[in-house]
Amino acid sequence: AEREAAFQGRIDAEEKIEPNDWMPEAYRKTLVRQISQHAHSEIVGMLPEGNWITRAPTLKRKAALLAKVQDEGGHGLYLYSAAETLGVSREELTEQLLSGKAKYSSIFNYPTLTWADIGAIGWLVDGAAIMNQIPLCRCSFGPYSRAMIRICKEESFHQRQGYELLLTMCRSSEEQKAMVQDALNRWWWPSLMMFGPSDKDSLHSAQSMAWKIKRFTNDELRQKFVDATVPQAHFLGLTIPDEDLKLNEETGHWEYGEIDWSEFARVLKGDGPCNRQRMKARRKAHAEGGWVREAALAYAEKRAARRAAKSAAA
Amino acid sequence: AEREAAFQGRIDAEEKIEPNDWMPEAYRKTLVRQISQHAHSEIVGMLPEGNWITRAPTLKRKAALLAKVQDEGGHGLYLYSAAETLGVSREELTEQLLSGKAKYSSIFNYPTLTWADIGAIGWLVDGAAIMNQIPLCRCSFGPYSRAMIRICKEESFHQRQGYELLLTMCRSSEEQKAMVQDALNRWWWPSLMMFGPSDKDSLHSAQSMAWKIKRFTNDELRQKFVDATVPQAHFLGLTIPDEDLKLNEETGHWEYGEIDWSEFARVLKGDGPCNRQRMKARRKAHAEGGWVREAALAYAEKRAARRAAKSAAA
Amino acid sequence: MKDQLFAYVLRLADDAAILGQRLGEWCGHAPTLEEDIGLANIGLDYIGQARALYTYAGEIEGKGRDEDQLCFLRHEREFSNCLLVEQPNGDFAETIAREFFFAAFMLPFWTRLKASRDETLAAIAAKAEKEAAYHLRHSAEWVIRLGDGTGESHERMQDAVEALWIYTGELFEVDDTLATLIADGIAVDPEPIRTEWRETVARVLSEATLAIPEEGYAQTGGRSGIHTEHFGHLLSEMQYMQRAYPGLKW
Amino acid sequence: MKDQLFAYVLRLADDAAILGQRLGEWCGHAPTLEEDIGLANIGLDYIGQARALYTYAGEIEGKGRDEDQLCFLRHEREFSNCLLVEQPNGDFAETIAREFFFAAFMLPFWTRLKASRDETLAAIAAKAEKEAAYHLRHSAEWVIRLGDGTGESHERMQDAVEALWIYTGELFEVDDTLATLIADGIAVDPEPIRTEWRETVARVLSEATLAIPEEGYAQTGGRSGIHTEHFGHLLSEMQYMQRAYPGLKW
Repeated sequence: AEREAAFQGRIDAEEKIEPNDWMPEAYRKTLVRQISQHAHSEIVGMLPEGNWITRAPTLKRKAALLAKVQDEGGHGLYLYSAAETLGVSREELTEQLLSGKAKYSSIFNYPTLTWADIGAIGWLVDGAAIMNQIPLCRCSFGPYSRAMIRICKEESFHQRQGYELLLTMCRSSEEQKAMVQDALNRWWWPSLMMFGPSDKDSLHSAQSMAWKIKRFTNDELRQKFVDATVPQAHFLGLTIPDEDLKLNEETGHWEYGEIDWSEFARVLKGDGPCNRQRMKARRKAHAEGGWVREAALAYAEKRAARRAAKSAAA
Repeated sequence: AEREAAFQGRIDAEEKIEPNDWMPEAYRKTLVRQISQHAHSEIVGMLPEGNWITRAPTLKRKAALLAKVQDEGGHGLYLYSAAETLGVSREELTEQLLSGKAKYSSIFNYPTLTWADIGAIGWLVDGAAIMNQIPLCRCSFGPYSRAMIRICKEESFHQRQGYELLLTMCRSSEEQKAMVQDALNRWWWPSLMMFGPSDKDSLHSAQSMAWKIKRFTNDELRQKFVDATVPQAHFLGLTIPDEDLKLNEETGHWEYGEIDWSEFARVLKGDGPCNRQRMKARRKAHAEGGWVREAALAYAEKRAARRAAKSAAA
Repeated sequence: MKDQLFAYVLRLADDAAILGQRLGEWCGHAPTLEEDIGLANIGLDYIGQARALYTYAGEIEGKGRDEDQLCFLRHEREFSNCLLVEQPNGDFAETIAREFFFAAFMLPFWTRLKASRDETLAAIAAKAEKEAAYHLRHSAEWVIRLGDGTGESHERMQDAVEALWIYTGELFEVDDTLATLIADGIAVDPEPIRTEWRETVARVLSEATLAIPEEGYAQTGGRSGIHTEHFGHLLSEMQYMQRAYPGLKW
Repeated sequence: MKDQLFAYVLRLADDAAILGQRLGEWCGHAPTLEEDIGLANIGLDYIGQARALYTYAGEIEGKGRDEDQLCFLRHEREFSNCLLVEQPNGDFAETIAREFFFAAFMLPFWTRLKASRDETLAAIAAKAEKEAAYHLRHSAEWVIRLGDGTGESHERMQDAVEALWIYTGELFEVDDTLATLIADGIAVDPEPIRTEWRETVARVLSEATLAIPEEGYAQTGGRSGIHTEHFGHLLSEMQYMQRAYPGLKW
């Protein structure tokens, strides 16, 4: 209890907790869950966008998309590393993902149907992710906070890139603008759901706030996102698919309609449009790559043995 | 020797030899080799055309192509059945194909690169096949001769269909006509090679003629094909890719240039553009279908056992 | 009314065209020669149905679009086939499960559509009914053979049934377009087919010693052009020629 | 001369574009996260090379075609990439073998092209050389790891080497176009690279405990637009957007 108090004292003083520092087991568990979920989201998130790499309409866009998806893989790497400092291996975490035990962001269970979806993911999904992640750059756990600083920089580049892609389409032709509107119609509500359940239904929040793993509530972050995004949509000449959306002149906030939490629950439970396909793709890649990972391991062991034999002989 | 003479007598009298009739072992072997090679050609021949089923430019053409490829499968079936009357099972023959022991027509080792190739195969490849096959309708071995009658009817339909496809293209635009010319350029010489080596280099021929398995020499059939095809090419407004081609006014035959027999030998040996891909595709289909064939067998056995048990109980 | 009828005929046409396209992918690669021929046969039936239906849709629309323009020159979001038919061939068990679930619906569907007030649809239905009877028989026999075959085939068949189950509910979906046409005696109300479909499925799966999946969430979206990610790839291949060489005769 | 130079630059551009396309197919599906990133990295290098080369080709041609028109609006028979780069990804061993054979050629190729009398090509070569050095190191390490890894990986790597061997000879092909440009000091003569390529291949395969295939027939045709049947399918996917939505800005 004394240690706990000292720990909380450090947190309150905005000190960073490092892997070798003492920490409450619940703090560790919360972080492992959150960081690994975040890592899994990066990995699974490669799939919907990856779906368009072979069909990107220009070479420039193809390169940008490939680079973006590659960045996501990189984020996955940092985050798995951050989680490893807490004593869980990447293999364990991967196992949890593939067995369905661990979650990833539900947004990636929606399909990318047109090229505009690639822009919409950058603009809305990365936009929402950044809202979530900027406060995490000040997270109390050092490795996570440092990973987030790097990730946020890249995400914000992706977000601008996505928006620029949509802007180009909206200005090029009415047909493309309609594609963008269609993408917004499909991605808007799922993006709002990315912030998680409404505060009144949200678990874990109070403790995470105290630990400074979390610094804003779900609803606060969601409101920030809506306020930032609505004017951007209007600038593109698009309509947000929410009849109840209106600017509250007094608060300066955009008020939005009721979120369909039953859809959120359903997708989370596994019945989203692509949950099965995402897991199947990850499992397939893992299974088909098994012999490669085994070979790499076998080779590394052989080489180490050879070196040992050499130095023993020397 | 007496039986041999009697056998030859029946052949000379144009009687049909039936599976249960006595026949020389060499006759049986020659027929098994020829019929199975022909069957394999039908099966492998499904692949180059099958390559375009998913990309046919119209629904009508898609249906015609699918039907044609299906017909080829059907020809394979008749021919395997004809071979089975000579005491070799389809499994054995398939094994010979997949192990590379048995040959199939080398023409199917060329790739289909454009839609015009589909027409060219119908016109030239089926056209050449028919030249080979019409005399086989009078082959001395009954089951083969009857299979060929049925097959020839369908092939000649395919040939007309292929020609009509090319005619439509040639009349539709210069761009398409150029595609057709390109297809002719690539398929012409391989089609001529379909008749096999020049008479002076041809094995088996004399005996096969005596047995009335063969009724014309390779060169005779090739000449017939050239004579029939050149005017058809001209009608399409195409140029045969042979600078030496000219009509001999006296004989009425079209004289053609030297065939590149080294190419023929190379493709036969396995180094054609698609030999590896064809065998890989057949082996893959066979391997991946293994569990299906096993299941069908297991089910049939179970059902037979159940019936036997029932009738024993009754 | 014209708009609804156009949409309805287009749905049926898209179902047939897309399933025909999928079956065409098998050609030359099936587990047996007989099935190479059999799957091509079924594929041909679907392409034939698609042609008749697209042609009729084009007439209803009245803008001069023919079967090929409707099939090869519409974008992904305009296709209204159900999600079931666009699912990849997978292994032979998946192809069979897809065929079985679909045919078990389409046979009673066409039987009822023969009584449509729309004579063209009724005529198409009369022909398609016979074809669907064969499709159902063919696929049901395979479901039984594979389900009651070997351990491996049983497992694959069960997996296939479970993987595709989520797409079967869409067959019974009724939206406004459909409701209007049902009320008008033109379209078939799928609701009464549900019992028959369930019975067929239960009977065949049980003979195949397979477990019937529980009722669960029904994935939909196809009728309003929201497809699975497989669909765009199918389309890029299917439409390539008409896209790359626009406006030519073939 | 202009025609030959255009054809030459286009060949190099097509090689890079098509291999980049193939590597892009891996994204999200590689055996390890590191390789997902690594293959994407290499793919990005190729796409970058393709962009520079297509742009330059367009300038040489002088008809106003930009990189995207050259990549997305030419037909199959107009593409002049070598057959090696269009081969399907296959398993990881095949992807690695393809990369290795290609990079073992391209590294000495770019080194020599730096001395081209054509300054644009020389500049592109200087950048590409560094990239090729990494591609060769990356793929050679994997050839060794897989060849000298487990029994299964050894067998797969050997199979991959043998399957792709027939397409390596085309890298050294000299036709009239190339001969003219070599004589002019613009293009690289591939003949002298042959020894270096063979040495690299022999050294790496031998360290990988793999057998070096015998010299055999070299399949060619890519430079004159005669591709393998895989290519049309790659193209229908790669070009779909530009074909389906012509003339738009993206």
